[in-house]
Amino acid sequence: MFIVRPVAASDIPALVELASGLTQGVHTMAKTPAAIERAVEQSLRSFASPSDISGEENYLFILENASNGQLIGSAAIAASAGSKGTFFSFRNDVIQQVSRDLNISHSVHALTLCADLTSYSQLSSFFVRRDHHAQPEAALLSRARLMFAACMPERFSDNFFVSLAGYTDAQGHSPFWEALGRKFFQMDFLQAERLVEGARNRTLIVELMPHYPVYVPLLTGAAQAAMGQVHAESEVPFDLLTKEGFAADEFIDIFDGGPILEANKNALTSFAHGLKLQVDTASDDAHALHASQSHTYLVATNRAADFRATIVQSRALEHAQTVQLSEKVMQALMVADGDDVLCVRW
Amino acid sequence: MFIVRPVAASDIPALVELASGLTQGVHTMAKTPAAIERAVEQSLRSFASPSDISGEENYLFILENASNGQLIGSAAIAASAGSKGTFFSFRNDVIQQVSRDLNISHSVHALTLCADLTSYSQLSSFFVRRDHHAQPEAALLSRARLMFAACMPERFSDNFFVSLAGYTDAQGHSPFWEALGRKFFQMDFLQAERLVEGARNRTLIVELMPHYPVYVPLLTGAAQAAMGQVHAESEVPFDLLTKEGFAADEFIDIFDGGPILEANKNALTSFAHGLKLQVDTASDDAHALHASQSHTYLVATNRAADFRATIVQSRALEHAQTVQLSEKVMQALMVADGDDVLCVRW
Amino acid sequence: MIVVRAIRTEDLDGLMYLATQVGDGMTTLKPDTTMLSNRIAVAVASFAEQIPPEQRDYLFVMEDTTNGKIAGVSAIKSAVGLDEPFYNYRIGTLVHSSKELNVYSRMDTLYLSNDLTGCAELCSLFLHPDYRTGNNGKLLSKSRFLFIAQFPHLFSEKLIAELRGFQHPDGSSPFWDNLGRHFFKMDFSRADDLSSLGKKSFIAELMPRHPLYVAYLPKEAQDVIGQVHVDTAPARRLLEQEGLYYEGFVDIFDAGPVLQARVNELRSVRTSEVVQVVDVSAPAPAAHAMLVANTSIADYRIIATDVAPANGHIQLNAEQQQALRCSVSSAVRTMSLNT
Amino acid sequence: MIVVRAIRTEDLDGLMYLATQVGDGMTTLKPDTTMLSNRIAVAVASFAEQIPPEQRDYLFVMEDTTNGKIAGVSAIKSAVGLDEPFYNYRIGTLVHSSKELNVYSRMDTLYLSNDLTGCAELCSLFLHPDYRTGNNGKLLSKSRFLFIAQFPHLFSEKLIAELRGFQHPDGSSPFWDNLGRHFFKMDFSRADDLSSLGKKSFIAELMPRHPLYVAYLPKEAQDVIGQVHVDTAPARRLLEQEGLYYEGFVDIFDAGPVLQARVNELRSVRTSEVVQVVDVSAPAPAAHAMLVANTSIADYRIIATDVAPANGHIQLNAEQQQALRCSVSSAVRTMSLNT
Repeated sequence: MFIVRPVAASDIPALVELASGLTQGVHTMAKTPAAIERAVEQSLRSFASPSDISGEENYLFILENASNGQLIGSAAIAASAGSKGTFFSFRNDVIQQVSRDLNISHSVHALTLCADLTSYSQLSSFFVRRDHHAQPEAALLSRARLMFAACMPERFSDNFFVSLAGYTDAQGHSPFWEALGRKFFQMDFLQAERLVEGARNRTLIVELMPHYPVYVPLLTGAAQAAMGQVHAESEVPFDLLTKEGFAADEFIDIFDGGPILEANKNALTSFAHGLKLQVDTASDDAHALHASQSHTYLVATNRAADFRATIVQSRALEHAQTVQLSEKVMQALMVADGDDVLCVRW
Repeated sequence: MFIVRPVAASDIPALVELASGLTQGVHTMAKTPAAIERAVEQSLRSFASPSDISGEENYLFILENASNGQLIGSAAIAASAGSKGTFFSFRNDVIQQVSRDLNISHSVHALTLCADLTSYSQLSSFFVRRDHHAQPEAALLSRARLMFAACMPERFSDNFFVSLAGYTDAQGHSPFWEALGRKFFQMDFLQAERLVEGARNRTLIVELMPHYPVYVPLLTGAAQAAMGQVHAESEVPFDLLTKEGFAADEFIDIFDGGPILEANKNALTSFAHGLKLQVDTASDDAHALHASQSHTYLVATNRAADFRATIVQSRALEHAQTVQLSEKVMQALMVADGDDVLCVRW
Repeated sequence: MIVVRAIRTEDLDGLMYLATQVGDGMTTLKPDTTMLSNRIAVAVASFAEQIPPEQRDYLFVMEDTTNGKIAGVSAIKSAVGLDEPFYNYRIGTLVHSSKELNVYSRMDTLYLSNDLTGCAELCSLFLHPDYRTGNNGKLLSKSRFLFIAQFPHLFSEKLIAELRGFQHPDGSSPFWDNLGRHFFKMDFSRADDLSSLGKKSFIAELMPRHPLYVAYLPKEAQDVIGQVHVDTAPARRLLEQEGLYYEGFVDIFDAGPVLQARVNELRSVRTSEVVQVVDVSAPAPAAHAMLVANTSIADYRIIATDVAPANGHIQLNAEQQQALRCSVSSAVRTMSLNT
Repeated sequence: MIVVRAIRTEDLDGLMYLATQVGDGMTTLKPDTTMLSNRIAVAVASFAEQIPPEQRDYLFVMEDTTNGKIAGVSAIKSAVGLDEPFYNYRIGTLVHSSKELNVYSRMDTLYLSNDLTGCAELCSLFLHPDYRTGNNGKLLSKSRFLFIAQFPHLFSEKLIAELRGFQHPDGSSPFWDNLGRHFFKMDFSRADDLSSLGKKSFIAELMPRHPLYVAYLPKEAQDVIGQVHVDTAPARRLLEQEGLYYEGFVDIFDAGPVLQARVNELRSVRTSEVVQVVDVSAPAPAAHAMLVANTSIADYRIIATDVAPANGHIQLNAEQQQALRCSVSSAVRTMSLNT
């Protein structure tokens, strides 16, 4: 059984080990032991914070194999991308060029440094060990954050986004960075990412990045091709999030040009199709569900402290008042008969 | 009984008479006899055009009192706002200003000349005689255009907008124009409106209007106050359109700063809650509908040529397959038993 | 004798013949009788001071008095950009610096501007190949500077000259190919043709309006900003001798430099002198090449000759006095031909 | 005798006393011992040519040799904007025209720019009230121009001076009140204070970055663009005499003008001369007020005196030679004090 739960201080060694295997510049999760410690401490404070404040919180979740305690992955969600500054991205604008006398009218794309996403809630730090890619537990990890948000909407914005790593070559070079960021930062992509620790909400960005629209036709072909391209290692979260209801279109990352997926909460499955049900201890025959009647559901507890989520098989719940859970699952989720849970079909 | 139908050449004298009473600069409908003739001719061509082309068409509808043939009002919808150029508006952008060292971070609003609405379908030319304001027939006229679009979506964009007249004082002065347009056009608001004939899709706009964002704090207080303010005479269509699902937020008019309402078709009642039903001749007892069971519906024919729409009383149609119409209504709509009609509750 | 003088109505045929010899690339001197006679009419009215100063177009012709031939032409337009917008890119500087990262980037930027609106412009210089000898080229070009020195009140504060930008031998422009072409999808020669047809401002409407960092352009395009066409290098040096300099304005098509000067900084304004004509009496001890012009606007005339003004006087022979329509004790303005 | 000379380490006390007399409004001369001794150290290294030219800060003091008092100070900073961005608004022109409507609008625009990055700057001029007599003020200010004329290779192409902009008697600035304040919500004196604390570039970060049409501003703000504070008008005239001029750059706070000049256009560079010192032998026939400076960078010294160089020689008495640390047959550079 796989469980998603808030990170604990005791997870730090396992997270450090996990981070040691990460590709530079691709993942948004903390990589140095010090950064990991800070992230864990912030998450502990966030889960413990009163429910009516939305701001600095950044919640870090762990995917764990409950049978052996192994840490399989991590994922985070921040209440507000701009809690420590202004979140910058490039907005893909269209500028209309018109000349009546030459009878020419056409559109030019231009990238504008903008702060439009500052107040959005931000998903980040998604990582799952390779042998669990494309498994239900990867979906559980990605979605558990949103189920948490769906249970506690007062802690989050109505809009969500996630910035996924953009295209880099085998040497870690980003063609988008070469055409843009390098000219202002005067350093390599990976060096810049290390220096800013992956952040997009720091003042140095407005100090260094261009304030005027960047005309896309003036970028190199390689940079244009990289715009909105997701890094191979981020295809798993890209697919999961797209299925969830996120869409990439208007914004891209200012460093590597990677896609920024965004959605209003009403477009997200966890919000729009989540079912709030009461727990009911499963009778024996519930276990004998015929395969054709059995569906995979993600179940999450309706509480911030000791939040838990897992995967269960159940009959269709669309018109149900309760969800039948086995004792084992109830123990894992730390719920009792009559407790509220949120169920979303996988 | 009130009927909405496509304009006919024979309506020109009545339209000229109607236009003579219009307040300058407030209504988007054609005002000179020549302009009215052109608009009617264009509408005739549009209704007669093949159904699979969306572009130059501009459909002009007439609200008529069927009992005496009096012309009560008019309203239009264009397939594409930019069919004759690029449709310009001001987009209300937010620019984030950040200084870490001064610990200041705030947003500044700026108006950017943009062509974002060019491919949208545009509602315009709404006018109803004063004694019919706030009556169901005003709603019929406004909505009939959208019901027409809902019946023939292939002729329209997925997005719609309408630009409503902004605030002007009793002398026809626009404080927004005084602070902006006048500086570039060097003439009065009404003179400019006359010269461009209310158009927002002409090259002279890009020739004269500012190409850089206009910082809102630099506008006069009166101009800022006028931004997004609807002219008193446009409150009727404003209310009707807001109820329909249109929202004003992102765009304003480049001349008078009036609100531009926009919506995706899925947000509009005529699209989202329109019922396609078959006509059934009403039996006598249908007329004896008890008031509590009687609802007001707008009914439109599902055809471009000889399009008709009117108001009927009916029992709730939400789960019906057919709509019962009296013979009189059927004659007015020129439909027979079994014909498709679109019904939308008022 | 070679004299440069204010154009007259009867010079149309001579100017027309000259225009047929120009070839491509000079937008203001096309062999079009209507266009040229209109231009002469404006020029005649300009020298006659019958039109407002900012509308004037002073056209000078070089005449070979031995045969009456028109050997060359040059012009000063009083003010550019008053009929339709006059566009340039201006090179500016933006500094991006972050103390935190210890990064300091000083970036050149291109601003689409009409900053030179209202400046006087040197233009339409052409000398017939048969007369490209001696000091004729210098006389023809520099005649305009002495004119300005004589009538400085007629000119706005600034004087400019647009110079043809760098091109490859095949006629392509690295600047255009890497900037303009992205916004027009036409090649340089086509854009240049449209420009010749007076459509330059229409093209400018399509150029990107937001400031551009030069660093966005490939190196080959950056390298030619402010560089002249190889054939134009001598003209550039000549204008620079007279006090014009490059201050970061370039052509929007080919990035050729616009040279500029404030009128009161021109060498002619600073160093030319008014002296009195005397008959030739003795060989001048230190004669050197000088420009000598009369002080009439309506019949402005100028020659180049070896002479040495001294004590406020200048020795001119009868032929020279005749060429300048002046006589003993007339005032003339002089300046050394070379710096 | 009054002499202006390169500052020395032992001038700290004198400079400190002077700084206490300055009052508000001069950001570069605060009575702060650490700051001043740091600045003197840089200046001493500058005159000793021990640091790269672009890092130099030449500080001149006026000494009353009769009592050793430091009576005034002036400076030339070699290059601005290399440590942190140096911001100005540049006035540009944009033309909007429509043939169809027969409308032609020529609009002034404000561009936030760092265009003056790297220019040398005249700054930190202060003369003690007790010494505001005779030619002292001119000597103190103009000493810098003769220094530049002597060592032009040390200066970048352009020289600038920022002048205080227009203020109402109550200290408010119509330009700030109608522009900057909208973006900061602080009044001018507070912004000015922050600027004094070296926070000007941080404030600039908050100014609107997109080009602004001047026409957006109310008339009272438009009217003061490029206008100096009433107390600064004499300083402006003095700089203009030396060849500086207003070319459309203004301060981002109060729109005070930045005067500028290309170094080789300065009056001092154009007209100053090097002559040989001789002892006083006969009364000079047409003596007039002149600046006389030695040619040493390490111990640069300059005086103002009535004198008349002739035939490449200048008569200086023993006291003057001593003041300039020169002797008979030394070369000195001279320029008339007034134009």
